[in-house]
Amino acid sequence: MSHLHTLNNVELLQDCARFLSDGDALLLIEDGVYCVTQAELGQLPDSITVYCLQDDVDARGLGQLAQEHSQKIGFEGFVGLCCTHSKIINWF
Amino acid sequence: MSHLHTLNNVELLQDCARFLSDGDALLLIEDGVYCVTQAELGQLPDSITVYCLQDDVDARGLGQLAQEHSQKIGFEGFVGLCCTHSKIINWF
Amino acid sequence: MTERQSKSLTFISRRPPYGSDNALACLDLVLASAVFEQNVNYLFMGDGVFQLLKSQQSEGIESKNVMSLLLALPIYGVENVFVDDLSLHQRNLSLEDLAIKTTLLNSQQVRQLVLSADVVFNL
Amino acid sequence: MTERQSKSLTFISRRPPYGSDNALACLDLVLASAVFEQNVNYLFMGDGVFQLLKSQQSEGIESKNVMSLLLALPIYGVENVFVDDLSLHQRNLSLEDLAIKTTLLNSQQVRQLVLSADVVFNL
Amino acid sequence: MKFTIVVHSAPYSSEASRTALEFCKSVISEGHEIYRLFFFRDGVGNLNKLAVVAQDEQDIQCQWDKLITQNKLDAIACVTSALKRGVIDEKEAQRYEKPAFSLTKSASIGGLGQLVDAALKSDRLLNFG
Amino acid sequence: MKFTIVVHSAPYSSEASRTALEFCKSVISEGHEIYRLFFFRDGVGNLNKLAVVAQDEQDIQCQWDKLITQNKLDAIACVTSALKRGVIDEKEAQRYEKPAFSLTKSASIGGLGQLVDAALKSDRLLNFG
Repeated sequence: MSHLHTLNNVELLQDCARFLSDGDALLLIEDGVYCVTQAELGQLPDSITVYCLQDDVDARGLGQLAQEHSQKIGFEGFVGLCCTHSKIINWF
Repeated sequence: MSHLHTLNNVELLQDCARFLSDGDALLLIEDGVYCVTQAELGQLPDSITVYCLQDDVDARGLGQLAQEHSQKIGFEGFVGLCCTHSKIINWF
Repeated sequence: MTERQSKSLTFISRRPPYGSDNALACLDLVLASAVFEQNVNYLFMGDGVFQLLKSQQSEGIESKNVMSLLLALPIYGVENVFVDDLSLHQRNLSLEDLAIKTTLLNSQQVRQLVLSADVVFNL
Repeated sequence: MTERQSKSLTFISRRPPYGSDNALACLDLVLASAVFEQNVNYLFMGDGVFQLLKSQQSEGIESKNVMSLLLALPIYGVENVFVDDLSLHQRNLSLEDLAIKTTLLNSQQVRQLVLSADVVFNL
Repeated sequence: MKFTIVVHSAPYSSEASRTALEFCKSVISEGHEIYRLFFFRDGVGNLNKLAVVAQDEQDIQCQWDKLITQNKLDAIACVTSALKRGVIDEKEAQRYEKPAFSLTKSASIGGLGQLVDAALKSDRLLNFG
Repeated sequence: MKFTIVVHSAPYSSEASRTALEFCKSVISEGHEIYRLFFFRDGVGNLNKLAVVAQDEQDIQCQWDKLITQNKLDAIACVTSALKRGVIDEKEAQRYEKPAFSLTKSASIGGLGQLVDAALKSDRLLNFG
């Protein structure tokens, strides 16, 4: 079964990317949402779904960019992703 | 008068380097001593003196590398550098 | 040098607005300094430039809105607000993306600002 | 899946030994897990590989010696200790620089180790 | 599903404890179970009952306290983390002859074994820091 | 020379408060003056008198307390940082009806103005975080 990775720091994206597999979800939270300003995010395979925590995106004024590079979700969506993926790896 | 910069995080070396001037001292403390493993440290102009906090170097097993790229000092030396430089800028 | 009546205080704010308390701590310190009517300079560089972005809506994370607080700086007499051009450039940002009116400084000017200060707070 | 008797726990230690409490926190958790006689895997990657360096003398900073603590892992039954080859390579380090006996893993093996675990602690 | 949540960061200095708090609220409102909350390292600061928070700020400690109490959650402060940070309960205060205690009554002090136990018995484990 | 030292980090989770402590000891032993110690943000945790530290670990809070007391230093905990982290003195405990207080007696609570004052009146200012 696929995995959910959460990430709250842009500098960890490279390390995290080594462990992303087909069907995995990457959820950007807190300062991790600044990943939407990074070219590296666009270079992930299409088989990885990228999500952003809506409240964190809105706080930082990144709505437009986040929309282009990710799907915005709330905490209910976050809990849902935890259930539909067999394991969670938190990058912080 | 010249300045003393302290730095405790390798990732800040690039930002710090923008402010280093002839006669300045760069003191690596805590995890900043890992800068001795970085090529960037060797690229600083000779007019910048690089110091390392002895206890932090020894704890991390970096004695050899630190000797090649910096002067080891103790806390008394640290206080001395504060006195001989007109201002201290702490990078953390 | 001790007990000098006026000193220039320069604040470098290098962190994004909400993930840590660095941005708000720096701002609080700038405002406290303004009360002393010192020569206060406020420089945004590195990820600190994200504090200046338009359209920050922080109600969702129940935090003070850093952009709104920065907009109020002139009320407190803080007029010397600067942004590092290189940091904007590295993040593909321009002055048009910013809500806060600042003076754009090139690398040489940023250097000069920091090196000429009496005291530097670097957060 | 709930209440399963045995699970594999994989610990990724990514920080250097003394600047923060990450390294010691991860180690404490590894030792606590070993008591439960679970399948414990301990992987050093990123700056975490600095924990394995020879000649650490931490008396001067009045901290526990991370290297010495790691040397004692076999006593606690922690045998599966791995290091990421890429992280060593990026830091110009080789197995000869390390005080701790570990199994060198290539990127594919590191990936497999982490992805096959039931629970991952990533510090 | 059974969740265990580990909090590694202090409130106010990082956003992580608030994220953990909101996540826990949603776990419950979505009908799942929280097997254990484990406060590790600086995270023990979330359980300090002496905190006084200004009206215009979110009172993180108070919200954790409410969440734990209202849902009768099992909330543990890691003993080695808590004691050296001055987050102690009544028993520890007596044992070490400290004049007061600071751990909220809704939580208790425990060892890392309780985190490992939770990792083994939960369906999902998340770390926030 | 007159030094002011600002501590931004909590003890134990980062090495910075220990570095600050050792630096302060050397400032004094080298014959200089400490104008003020200012504990800001998570740094207020260094002044928590309820901490209980194991024998095999350095007791950072105890060492700050000794240094401040023996040298009669002016040590300030930033009020906005301290209150929300549960580091409060007797007066604040009474005002906010808290059952106990946790700030060491050797330090006092103060505002950021006291840090700005120190920046203006000291010859050298250092930040540790």
